Amino acid sequence: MPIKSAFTTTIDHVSILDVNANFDEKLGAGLIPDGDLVRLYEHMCVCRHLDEVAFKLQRSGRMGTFPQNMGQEAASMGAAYALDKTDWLVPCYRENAGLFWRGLPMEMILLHWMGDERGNAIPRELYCMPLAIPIGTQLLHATGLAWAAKYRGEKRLACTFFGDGATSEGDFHEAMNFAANLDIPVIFFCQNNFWAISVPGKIQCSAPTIAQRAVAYGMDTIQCDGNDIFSVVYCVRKAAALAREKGRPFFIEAVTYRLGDHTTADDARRYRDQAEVDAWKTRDPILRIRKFLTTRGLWDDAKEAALAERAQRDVAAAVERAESIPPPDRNDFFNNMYATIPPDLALQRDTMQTHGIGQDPSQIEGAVIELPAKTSH
Amino acid sequence: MPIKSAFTTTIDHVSILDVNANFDEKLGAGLIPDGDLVRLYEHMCVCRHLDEVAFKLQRSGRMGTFPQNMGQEAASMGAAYALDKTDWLVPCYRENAGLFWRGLPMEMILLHWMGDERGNAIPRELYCMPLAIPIGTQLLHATGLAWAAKYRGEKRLACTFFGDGATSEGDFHEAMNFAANLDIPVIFFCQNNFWAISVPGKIQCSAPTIAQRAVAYGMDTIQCDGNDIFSVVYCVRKAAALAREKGRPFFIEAVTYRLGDHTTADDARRYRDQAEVDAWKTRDPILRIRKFLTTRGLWDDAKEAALAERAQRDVAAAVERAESIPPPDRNDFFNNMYATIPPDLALQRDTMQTHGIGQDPSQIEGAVIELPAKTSH
Amino acid sequence: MANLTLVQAINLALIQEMERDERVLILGEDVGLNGGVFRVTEGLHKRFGDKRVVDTPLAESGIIGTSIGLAMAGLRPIPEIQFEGFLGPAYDQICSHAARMRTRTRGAMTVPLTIRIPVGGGIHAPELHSDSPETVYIHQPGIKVIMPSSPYDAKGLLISAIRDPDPVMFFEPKRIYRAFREEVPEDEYTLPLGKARVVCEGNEMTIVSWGSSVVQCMQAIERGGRSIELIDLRTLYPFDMDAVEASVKKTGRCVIVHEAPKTCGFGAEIAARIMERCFLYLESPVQRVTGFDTIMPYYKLELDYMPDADRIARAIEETAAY
Amino acid sequence: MANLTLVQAINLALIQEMERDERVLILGEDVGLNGGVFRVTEGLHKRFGDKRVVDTPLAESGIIGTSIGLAMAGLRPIPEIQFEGFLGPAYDQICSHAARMRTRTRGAMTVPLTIRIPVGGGIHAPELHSDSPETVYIHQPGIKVIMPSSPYDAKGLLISAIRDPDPVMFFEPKRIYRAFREEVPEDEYTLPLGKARVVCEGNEMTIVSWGSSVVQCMQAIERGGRSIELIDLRTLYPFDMDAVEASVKKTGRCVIVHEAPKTCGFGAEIAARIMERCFLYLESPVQRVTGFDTIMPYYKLELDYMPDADRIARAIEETAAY
Ligand SMILES: Cc1ncc(C[n+]2csc(CCOP(=O)(O)OP(=O)(O)O)c2C)c(N)n1
Ligand SMILES: Cc1ncc(C[n+]2csc(CCOP(=O)(O)OP(=O)(O)O)c2C)c(N)n1
Ligand SMILES: [Mg+2]
Ligand SMILES: [Mg+2]
Repeated sequence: MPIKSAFTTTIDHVSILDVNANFDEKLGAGLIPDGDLVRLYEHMCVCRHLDEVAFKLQRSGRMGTFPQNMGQEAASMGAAYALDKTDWLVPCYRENAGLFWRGLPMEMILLHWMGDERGNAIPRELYCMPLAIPIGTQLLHATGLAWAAKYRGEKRLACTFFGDGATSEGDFHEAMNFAANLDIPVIFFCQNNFWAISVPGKIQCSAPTIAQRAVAYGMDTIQCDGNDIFSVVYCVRKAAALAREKGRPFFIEAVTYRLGDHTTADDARRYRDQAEVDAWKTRDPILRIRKFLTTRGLWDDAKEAALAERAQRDVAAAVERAESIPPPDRNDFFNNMYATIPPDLALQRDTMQTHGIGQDPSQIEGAVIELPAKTSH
Repeated sequence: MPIKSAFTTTIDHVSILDVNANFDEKLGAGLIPDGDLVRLYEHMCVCRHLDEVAFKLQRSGRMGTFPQNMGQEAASMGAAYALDKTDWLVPCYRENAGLFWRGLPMEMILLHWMGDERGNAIPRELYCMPLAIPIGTQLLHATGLAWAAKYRGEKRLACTFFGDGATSEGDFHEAMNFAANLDIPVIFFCQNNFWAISVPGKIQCSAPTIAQRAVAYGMDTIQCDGNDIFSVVYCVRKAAALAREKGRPFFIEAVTYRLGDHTTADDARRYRDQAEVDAWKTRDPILRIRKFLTTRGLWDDAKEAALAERAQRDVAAAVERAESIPPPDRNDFFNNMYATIPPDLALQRDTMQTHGIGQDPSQIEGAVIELPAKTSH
Repeated sequence: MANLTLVQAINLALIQEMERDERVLILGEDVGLNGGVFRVTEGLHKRFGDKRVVDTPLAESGIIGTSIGLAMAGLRPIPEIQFEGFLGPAYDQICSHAARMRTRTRGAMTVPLTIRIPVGGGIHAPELHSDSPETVYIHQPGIKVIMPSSPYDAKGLLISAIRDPDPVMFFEPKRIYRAFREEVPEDEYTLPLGKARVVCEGNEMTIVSWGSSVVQCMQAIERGGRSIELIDLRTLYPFDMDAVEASVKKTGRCVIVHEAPKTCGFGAEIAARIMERCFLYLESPVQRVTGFDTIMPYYKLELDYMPDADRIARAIEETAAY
Repeated sequence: MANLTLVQAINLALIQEMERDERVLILGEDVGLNGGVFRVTEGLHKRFGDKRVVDTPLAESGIIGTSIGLAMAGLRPIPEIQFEGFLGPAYDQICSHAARMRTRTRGAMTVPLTIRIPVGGGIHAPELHSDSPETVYIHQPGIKVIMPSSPYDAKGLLISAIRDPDPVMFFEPKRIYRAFREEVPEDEYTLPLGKARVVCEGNEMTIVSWGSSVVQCMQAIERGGRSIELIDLRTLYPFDMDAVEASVKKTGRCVIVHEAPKTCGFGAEIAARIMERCFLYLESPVQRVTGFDTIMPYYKLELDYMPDADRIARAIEETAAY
């Protein structure tokens, strides 16, 4: 047989609570208990409100660049919900919802974007890595963290989040390949929001799905409606089971959409149609879940009003905590370079000088030099 | 439909002249005219003989590390044969056969491994890039070369060669992804020889095929028997047609085997079974083609003897040319850094010094310093 | 003449070179419709179309690696790396290939490539958007490195870079992208690579700097009281040691200012060369006012990290008093 | 005591640390059954098994990136990069992550990682197998950099590196992997990072070097006639400037020797520091004997590129005559 088939595959797409809020009982029943669903909904709304507040903080000069999460809340929150509290979450920067569900204080995210490293000093017991700025790099860290768990015989896995753009980076490939070939229990969770700043998804991946990236590694893979928290939970549970039982990695493409600008430094009107955005607004994960809850009698306007008030209060309190932290100490950026500061670096810190004479004024003949104190800022 | 199929695919494997020298007339007839096949066979044998001679040169200290091509001759030669003379060949270091078919003088390969850059000064009209040492990096160059052809409206394509190990590098991924998404006519030709030095193929790719790497990019892909020159020619023709007509890239996994050590610096007995090697010896592409030619009455012992003699003569002449080239000029490695040498670098060249005083002896009081001349080597 | 910012001057240079030479094309992340995150390529996509202004996948090694191929085939690619902090993934293609192709092939293959990279701190950006990695590429033989500090220089140097037959890294100090305007000729012009600019003359002391630090040096000098010669190197490799030598032989004292960390920063090389060439003329050790040997802190503290007029003024006084 | 080569001393250090600490694991290309292409990990796979000696995919960014994850989780990975020329793809993970994680997280996450890398020329290897990129990593804050020049130092420094709570790059000069043997204690011992070794004492001139160049310096010194103090830095960051300062204040003259290219090589930093600290003691400019500002040529010419005893001896004489 001169031409035979060497390989065949097929990839599933999962949708449980669809765009019209139709619910598939077969897959969806019992997936998320009512009480949890309400709490998830509440968290999503708080996260959405933080986006609005952060936007204003940036515009009024109280914060630097901020990437809104708007429209993508179901994806990371569903994942965080479906995982154990001691599984590693290894985020990019559009997973606030999931991180908050895990327990990361909101002010840490604010601090990060206010240009303060203390926003990254995440308590170990949260098993969250800090936001990753260089795209795609964190996938390898997740792979290493999960490998360490396997090495120690723990059942812990790592779930790492990234965008469609990240799947173009070499590090994406290397992480997927390490995990697949060395049997490392990582969940690779792609938030395909169709844009990487202004670059459309087809420039990152012209294949019909991003899910098929995983075929390259012989890795299990699935595509789901990322704006449907039920689908997300379904897929992540499946992935986690495989990871925990077989030590195998899993790839999930969660199809979603970035409703806001890339960041506050971006103006998406330059490159995408309003019609596209409007279409996606009808698929907003928050609307969908609210409709579902309402239909089931689990939610009403009074609860919504109370939630809005609570969201305002909680976010305002977080902003207050982030803004009232004392300014960082200049010594901090010296003292955290190494476990023990090398003598030369300590000298730089103590003198705040790099020039040889400034570090050792005894070399100068005559009087000590008086200069206006460093301009404060 | 909560679970539907998002994607399905299947990958072909092609074999025309199989291990037992059975020939599939349907695919194979007319693929390679008899006269060409004889010439291809002769070239393969010469290339194999060069391997033996190079090995001895290395062992006797007349050459540095050398990677033998033994067992893989059909793959690169078949590709070079199926392409136009003005398509770019962008090799790794196990494609001597293909490069020689294109017309690269054998002594250039020898010079390269004798530690002489002049072995890389390939005449432009050969459309060959020099051997690439850092694994996987050349795939991007091939993509750029093919992109330039497209930019200019030329029908030229690029074919780049690499091993199974190379498919683990980030640059592999980025090159495949650029070519697929930006519609660049590159043929990615993987010589899967099952080993990357001592690391077995499953550590590089645990999926059933390497061909499925291309599924990640929505790229056309095929697997073939790389020890069967007919399969190789069949696949490369198919790929070239797609590239030239649609401007699309194509991936080919040529399944082959490295019969020798990784290089002369390696001892493969440390990590692989002799039984495996012996099994592959029976699939040697040279034996297979010889059997085929003999059956068809195109070859006989007399021709074989004449060829052996010619191979010896040709290779000996190439060695002679490589060894009789005058030693490189020390100035060469300065003069080729930039189109115009910067003054400071010219000073380094002219003085052969980096120390300030040595570059400007006028600074020294007293007599000129006399030292034994540089030890020659 | 037009009164332009640094961004506008670079934009103009790109337009003129693309008009002039069909072989010039631009590629990178968000360089197309969006005009680049700093709007340096604004309007180019509209003017020159998809073929010559290309949004690529998000992959820096890919951007540089394919650019090397484009360049070897005879085109003149101008890839953009969005921020200097994302040069990392492209390091290998730059240093193992772009820098080596000519010498590796003894001239048979060349890489006429101009990589544009916004560089440096001071704009309250997130992590890895404020670094100064130029030294790494100055140390790598085979590359030319440029960092202009003014619109006029930027235009002339960029045009020279694009026409240069070898790979050039063109660092654009983002802090001064729009900080001030300058008269820039509307016609195309080139400036020689490897020639410094004497920003102001003086005979008491020499200051050597480049990029946005030059502005900080000016501020320190303007505080007055001393006759100081400020040299803006502009090209960091090859660098104009003759200009530095001539000045230091005149002044006998020198301060070097840069944002990159001190240890193994380019300032060390300049200092070492001054010692080699001007040993008997030096009245005090060459001083370096630089970033510290730490990671550039997040933006709340970035101004504590960057050399500013205060620190430079102090070094001037100390050097004078030595 | 055992009489060991550099390779054997490193191999012994690895075995002892793996015996001592379950958290130590080795990963890289060909480190397993094959024992590494230089046989540095010979026997380790057999002794410690698949779990602790891991052959990885051929991907340097992957090797370092996953090692960072392993280290953050509390293990002590020792990745090997097969040759210094293949550090390129790992540059970003080293400089953007390993070096920054502690400060980025204000100490919440740390990266106790030791990267082993054969380095340097002189073994007639192919392209990109003979480079000296140490400066790039000395310039990068957040990493410690080591390059031993003897079996005894190698063992003690490697053990210290593995136990160090921060990322360390451990460069192994491949030219002297098997060039000579030295008495090395069989028991484990550590040597402090950041302390130089005075190889021989003298008062006429100081020579500062590291790695396999130290051997070339010894040969130059052995030609005799002068009282020379040779300092082997051993640790390149943090580096022992106190030792250099003390010596140069005594001798008044200094030559620095390294294989890496001159411009922005680590020699520049040492020279600049000497000027800062010993200005009034210097009787001649500090000289640098280094690789040229070119790509390391293919091996037919590599010995013309590398500083050898002849070039060093000449610099000594010139410096003395200044
Ligand atoms: C290595 C690297 N290159 C470039 C950037 C600049 N950049 C920041 S976000 C972004 C787009 C990311 O797109 P995607 O991965 O789809 O995530 P999304 O923002 O859509 O969530 C780019 C190019 C970066 N941060 N890191
Ligand atoms: C970037 C890089 N890493 C490591 C090496 C060292 N090395 C040389 S060949 C090789 C194995 C290559 O395997 P493969 O790609 O399968 O090609 P093959 O040798 O089998 O033809 C390795 C690891 C290298 N040359 N480049
Ligand atoms: Mg996206
Ligand atoms: Mg192979």
